Order: sequence, then structure tokens, then C-alpha cells
Amino acid sequence: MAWTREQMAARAAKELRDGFYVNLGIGIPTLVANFIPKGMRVQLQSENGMLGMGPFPFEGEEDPDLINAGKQTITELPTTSYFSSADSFGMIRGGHIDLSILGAMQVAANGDLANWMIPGKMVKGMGGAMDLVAGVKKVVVVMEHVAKAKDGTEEPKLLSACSLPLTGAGVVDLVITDLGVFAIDKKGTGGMTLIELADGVTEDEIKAKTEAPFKVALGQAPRSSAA
Amino acid sequence: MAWTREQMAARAAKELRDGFYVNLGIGIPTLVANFIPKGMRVQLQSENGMLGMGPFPFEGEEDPDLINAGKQTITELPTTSYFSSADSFGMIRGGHIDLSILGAMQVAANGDLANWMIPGKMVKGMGGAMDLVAGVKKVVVVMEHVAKAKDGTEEPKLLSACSLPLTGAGVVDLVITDLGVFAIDKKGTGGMTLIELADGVTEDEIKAKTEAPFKVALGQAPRSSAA
Amino acid sequence: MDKVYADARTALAGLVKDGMTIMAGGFGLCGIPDTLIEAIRDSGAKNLTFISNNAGVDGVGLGLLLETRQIRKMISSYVGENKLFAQQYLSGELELEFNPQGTLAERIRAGGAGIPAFFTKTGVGTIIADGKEVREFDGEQYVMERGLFADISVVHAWKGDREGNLVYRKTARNFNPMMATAAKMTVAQVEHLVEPGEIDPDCIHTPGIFVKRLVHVSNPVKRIEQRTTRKRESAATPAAAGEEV
Amino acid sequence: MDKVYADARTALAGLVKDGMTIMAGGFGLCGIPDTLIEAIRDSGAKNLTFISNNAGVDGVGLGLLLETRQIRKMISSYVGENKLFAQQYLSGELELEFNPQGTLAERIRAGGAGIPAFFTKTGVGTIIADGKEVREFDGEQYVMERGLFADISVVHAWKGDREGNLVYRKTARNFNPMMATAAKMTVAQVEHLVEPGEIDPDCIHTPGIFVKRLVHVSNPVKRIEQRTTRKRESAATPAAAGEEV
Repeated sequence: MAWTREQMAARAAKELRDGFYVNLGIGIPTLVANFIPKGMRVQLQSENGMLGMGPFPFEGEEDPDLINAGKQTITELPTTSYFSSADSFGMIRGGHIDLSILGAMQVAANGDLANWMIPGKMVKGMGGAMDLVAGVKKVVVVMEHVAKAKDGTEEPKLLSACSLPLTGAGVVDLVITDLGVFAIDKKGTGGMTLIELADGVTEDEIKAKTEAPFKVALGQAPRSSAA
Repeated sequence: MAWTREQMAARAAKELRDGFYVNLGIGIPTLVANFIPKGMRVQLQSENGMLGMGPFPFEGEEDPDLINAGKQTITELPTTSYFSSADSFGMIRGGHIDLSILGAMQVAANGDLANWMIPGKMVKGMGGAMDLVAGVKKVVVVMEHVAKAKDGTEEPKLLSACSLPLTGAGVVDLVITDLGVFAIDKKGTGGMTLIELADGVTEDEIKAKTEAPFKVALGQAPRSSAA
Repeated sequence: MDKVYADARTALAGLVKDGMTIMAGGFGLCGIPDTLIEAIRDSGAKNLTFISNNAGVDGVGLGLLLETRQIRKMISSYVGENKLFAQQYLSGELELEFNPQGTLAERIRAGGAGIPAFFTKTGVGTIIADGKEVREFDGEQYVMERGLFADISVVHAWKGDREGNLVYRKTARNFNPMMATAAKMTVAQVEHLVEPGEIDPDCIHTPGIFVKRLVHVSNPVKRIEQRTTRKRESAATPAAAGEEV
Repeated sequence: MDKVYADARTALAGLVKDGMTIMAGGFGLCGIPDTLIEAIRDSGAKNLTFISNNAGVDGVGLGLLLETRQIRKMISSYVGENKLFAQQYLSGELELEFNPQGTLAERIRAGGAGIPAFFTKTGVGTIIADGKEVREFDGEQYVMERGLFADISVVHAWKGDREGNLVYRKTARNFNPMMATAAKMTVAQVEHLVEPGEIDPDCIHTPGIFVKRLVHVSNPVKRIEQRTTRKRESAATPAAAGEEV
């Protein structure tokens, strides 16, 4: 009984703290906004030049001058400020964003992340992903535990070393998959540690589907989420 | 019959062109603003964060939030914009200012400029002078031809090499003194050329008061003022 | 020396030459100088290098210049929203240099501010750092990136006055302000042309010194790439939530 | 997690420690966070390094901290408007690092933007380049300068909202916006405290993310260093002309 996309987003939302400034990637990370606890003040940053991102607009109220980094129409809040791309990435690169939640193709036990290109396929570009993982204080990956090919075969995504070109080297602090949660000691030598299991998932199932070496420390507070 | 301060400022004003953005230093350079030809559009930049500097305020209308780089109270114009010191020096360093007119202690035949410190005396700092001479497209120095000591002796200020610590190396395009005007081939090997004499001043008088080697090409348009 | 030109074609007349490097503002289709891009197409100049975060979509923005094969090279962070791009790239007609978005923004800002090179953490340990100097400062690795400076920049602003002072609107600001500073010749299209003094001088994003030519485009066609909305009854939906339509 | 504190002393309580590096905004006496500087004096912290374009005048701004001998080192572009500074410097009590003003501004901007080092033309061939790397790019020489980052920044703004969004007024902006980005803890004093939403989001100079604490100083004493005026009859006097009084 793996976690659904919503359950993964809800688990990621537990990494939020009152007063956090957060950048959410496209896909499941966007859903995390739906799980911000009531009363907790979290400001969402959009790297195209906005802090204090509001919900999608009501139909008919879309403003082409107001989009997020996924090019979706959004709205502003009383707290909103706008700024240039240079100032936006100054904010990101300068370590002012507390948390970035994003998707991944592969994560290695040392915190390496690959999520922007597959050699041989048309490459669309890294956008702001390399800047985010290099600059944001804490990086949380939310992804399916394994990649499912069209023929039904499964490829592990948590690896001892990424085979795809990297987005960042030693950048991931926490990985949330549909099967569980892993903390990564990205600056040290502690490697990857399984700290939570999704409901009904066993350590054995995870071991079978994980190529990366990992330690197990279930029920302990993840070291890396002490913000 | 050397030029007065006003005549030197008037001569410096001949370097202005319609549409120029100009930074004026403290002292005689400030007076250049009085000689902007009617109808010519010149915007003055103040490096503390303002473009489009207006005249001094009427008495009683001084605004402590509105000063120039000399810390004098000034006013704004309809064209005025304000910006941070980083943006101001981005403008300067990036080569967007057409002309800087400033004073000097010493200028060398190769365009070296010294105007910020005298070793052994209390040093107040270079302020924005080093950035201006390094970044502005054309640098014009306006200064007395010689320095007069308290005991009446005169020291030349146009030298074969500056003896004081430099503000910039190879940065001056034109020198206007009370005795005449010198063009400097700062990027090349052409050295310094006397191109104008003040009213009633002779070449011999200038030669006597100038330590720097210089060529003479009176009556020719200064090469360096082709903007 | 009036900076205001009658239209985009007049504003660009004689400026665009084969082989030039041009910066174009915008993020996706938001804040793109679409009318000036059309005028660049009409200039017929070839072998252009474009520095722009994206490459438009088919038939819109820089997509127009892909159709006419006027672009030889793109420096961008994200492309491929248009099929023609992929096609020309895969056939080798089009050269492509990927920059991380923040590195691209900073390279442009640096170029405009007289900074020839700077160091950044972004891209260390990735192929972005290949062939570049990597250096340690205070125990961390950084890669050296170079400033960018173009022959021409074309930008889109919300308001502009005759002096060239510009104000951008919401997220249509994006790359426009830095690009305005980083070219020999910056041309701006503005939705609202006003007289000097009408814009609060504390709220000017781009001082007039950076803008050499200005054209009034009162009714730009603004397209939306991803129209996302929420239902009226779900007024309490938290930030960024909703459905894609 | 309200960012607004009752007064400057409360806002700085427990923050200022001996030996810290503190940035203070302002150019001359224009836009200085005078009330926060007083609170730093009252904290009694010693051996402070200050990064500030100037060092105040006798009895005003950082001049206050010279009187109490709390400053060990200044990083500035221009000082010596006050006698106490000269005295302490010449006696060797006070260390002084001169930076060209634009280099200082850019070092602070770089520190806040995660840029550990950059190259600039400013200072090449002068004593400012002594001991620093000088490198050629495209045929020109540049000197490498490092980013600056402080323990605390104190800034002065015209308006601020409870979220920490700030707007500066006229030339009181100067070093304040960059300094707000370049410290672990930025504390702002604002002349007008407003609610979120009252400031146009397109005109916010410092987004709230950079400001951790905020104090409302409704009647700051603003001093003028060089009171210069013109006579009423000379209304046609051109720019910057007039007499010093």
C-alpha cells in the first residue's frame, strides 16, 4: 500500500515550518501547497520573480502578466512582491530560501541529483533547477520510488551513483517516495538512511526496489529536518 | 591671464553633447552644470543613487533624503530616477555614463590620475572616484595647472609619472587647467598633447610649468572628444 | 534626440545586422517584446544569436524567427516548447547553449554592470562546469561564469516615459531589467507611454540611461501558455492549489 | 513570528555580540539607521567590525560608537568627517579598510546573492589591487574582489509592512537594499509601518524575505551635512548650481 501523490505531498508538507520561504517544483511538489497547516505562515517563491504566490485565479480572472515558473496563471497575495530574475536568483543562490521541494529522475546515496536530461533524448533545459539545488538551504525530493518503463519493467531511482547527468552534486537532504522517507547526510559521510515507511510497506520491499546502500533508523526524527 | 574657475568650467562644458549622461565631481566640476548650453539635454548622475539631478533647493525646501555625492542638498527633476548604490555603480562600471568631469592632484602623460591620497596625511578615502575613472567612457580632469604651496613655491601637477598613489592607471582623456587644454591618448602610445591655450597664455609659460612631456597641436580638434 | 519612435520597424531601422547577438526579455511568453521581435523578423537579418530564457512557442515570440531560420544560436535555460526548435536543433541547423536560469540572469546582470566574470555554486559537479574554472572559496567549490553583453537588447515594459524610464508589471519583469543594461543598443516596447514626471522616481525599474529607443505598443497580444484556474466555490483553496484546465 | 518589535532595543536584544561584523546602511547621514545604531551602542558590545560607506560625524550615526570605542574596524569608502575617527585611527585603536565605493556596493550585493568573488576594472594599477588577483579578460585587466556577508545588517527604510517588505525614499536608498540581503540577521527601522498589501508589489525594493525584524521609528532626526540652497529669484539656475551656505 504505497503512498498516493497526495500522501507524498502531505508528508513533504511536514518539512514546512512557520515563517518559511519555500520554492515548489512542478508536479507533486506543487500539491504541497494544499497541505500547508492552517495558521502556519509560509511564503511561496516563484523563481521567475515573485515572492508570496497565491492560488490559481478564478476562471476569467487570469492575468498573462502573472504566471509561476511552470508558466501557469496564478494570483497575488497582500504579502506579494515582484522582482527581476537576477534578484530572484540572488535570493536563491544567496541561501535565503529555506526549503525547495522538487521532483527527480535519480538520487544517489551521497545526495547527487539528476532531474534535467536524458542523453539521446531531446533536452529541454535545466531551467532554474541547478540554481535551486545549489542555493536553497534544504532540498527535499518527492518522487516515485522506481521508474516504470512502458514494458512494465521497473528501474530503481535511488542509486549508489546517478547514471544520468547531474543537476547538482551532494545537494539532496531528504527523499520522499511512495514507499518511504530517506534522510541524506549530503555534507558528511553518513550516506542515506531510511527513516520512515509508507503505510503497509516493509523494509524488505524497499530493499528490493532500492539500488542505493542505506541504513535504517525508523521512528527517529530525521536529522536533516532540524531547520 | 590664466582662465578663471568659471572659464575652466565653461571650457569643460564644451565636452558635453546632446543626450549625454554625466557625472560631475566636487569643486570646479560642479560649476560645469552652470554652462550646459540652453536646449541641450544633459542628465547628471549622482553616484549615491540618482539620475537626473536638479538644482539646489530653495531655502526652506531642503530634503535630508535628497542629497548628491558631495552630501549637498539638491532637488529632483521630471526625468529623475533613484536606485541603489549597487545599481548606480553598475551604471558607472558598465560604461553607461558618457562623461565624468573631476578634479585631480596629479595627472601623468599616460593618463594616470592621482586625486585621493597624500601619504603621511590623514586619508579620507577614495569614495567613488576609482569606480568613475575606471568605468566612465570619457574622463575629463579640471584642475589648476600647478599646486601652490603655502610658502609660495609651485609644484607641477602634469607629470611624466605620478608620485602620489593612483586613483586609476591610464584613465584620463582630457585635462583642462587654468593655462590650457591637453588631450591624452590613454589607450595608445601617443602621450599628452597641448591642444588649446588659455587667453594670453604662451606655450613657453606652459612648458615652464609642466613636468610632463607633451606634443603641441594647437587649433586642432581634440581627438579624444569625438564621443 | 527624442527616444520615441513611431513604430517597431522604425525603431529598429538600420540596427539589426547579420550575425549580431540580441537579447530578448521575457519568461515563457510573459513579458516578451513580441512587436520588436516581429520587426527583427521583418529586418531579414540572418545568423543571429539570441540570448533569451526561452525560445517562444510555434509561431509566437522567437518561434517567429525559427520559422524564418534567422536564428543560428540560442543561449537559454529552457527551450523546446516548440516543435520547430527541436527539429532545427536535431538537424544541426541551430546551436544551443544551456545556462542554468540563475546563472543566465546573473551573467546578463554582470555584463551590464561591467563585471567580466564571477563565481557561483550553481552547476559545480555537473556538465555545466565542464571546461570552466572551478575554485574553492571558504571550503566550498564555485565555478567561474562570464558576463554577457549583446549588440541589441529588446525588452517589454508596462510603462515608459519619453526619457526612457521604464516600469514592468508583475512577473512580466523577469529578464527585462538586466537585459536593458547589457547591450550597446536597448530598444523598449511599452504598453503605456507617459511624460517624464508621471512615474514615481522611487519606483522606476530601469532608469532612462539604459534605453536608447522606445516604441509605444498599446495593445500587445498577450498569450497564456498554461491557463490554470480554480472553481469559484473553492475560495479557501490554499496557495498554488487548483486544477489545470 | 511577528516581525515587528516594540522598539530598537527590543529588536536587537540578544543579537549583538562582541567581535561581530555589522553592516549599517546610509550614505553620509542620509538613510542611516540611527535608532538601531543607538541600540547597538546601548548593547555595549565591543570589538565590532562595521561595514558602512561612511563613519558618521561626531556624535551622530556611527560617530556614537566611536565615542564609546565599540568599533575595532571599519570597511568604508570615505571617512574622516569626524575628528574622533582620525584620532582613533592615527593612534592605532581603529583598523580601516578602504574600498572604492562601487566595489564596496558590489561586494555587499555579491555577498547577499551567493557570489563569493567577482572581477572589476576598478582599482587596477592602484594600491587597491595590491595582493589581489589581477586577470585579463578580452584584453583588459580586472582585479578580483570578494563578496561580503555580515552577522547583522541594520537598515533604514521609508515604509515597511509587517511582512518585512521595504520601500526606500529618494537618495536615502543607497546601500540599504544590498545590506538587507547580506547578513544572517537583518533588522530594519521604518518611518511608516503599514499592513501587507498597502505597498504596490511592483514597487517593493526589499522583499520581506530579507528582513527578520522590524521597528517603527516614526520621527527619526534627519540631519543635513551640507545645506546648499539657491535664491528664489534665480529660479532659472541650471542643475546643481547655487551657493553653499
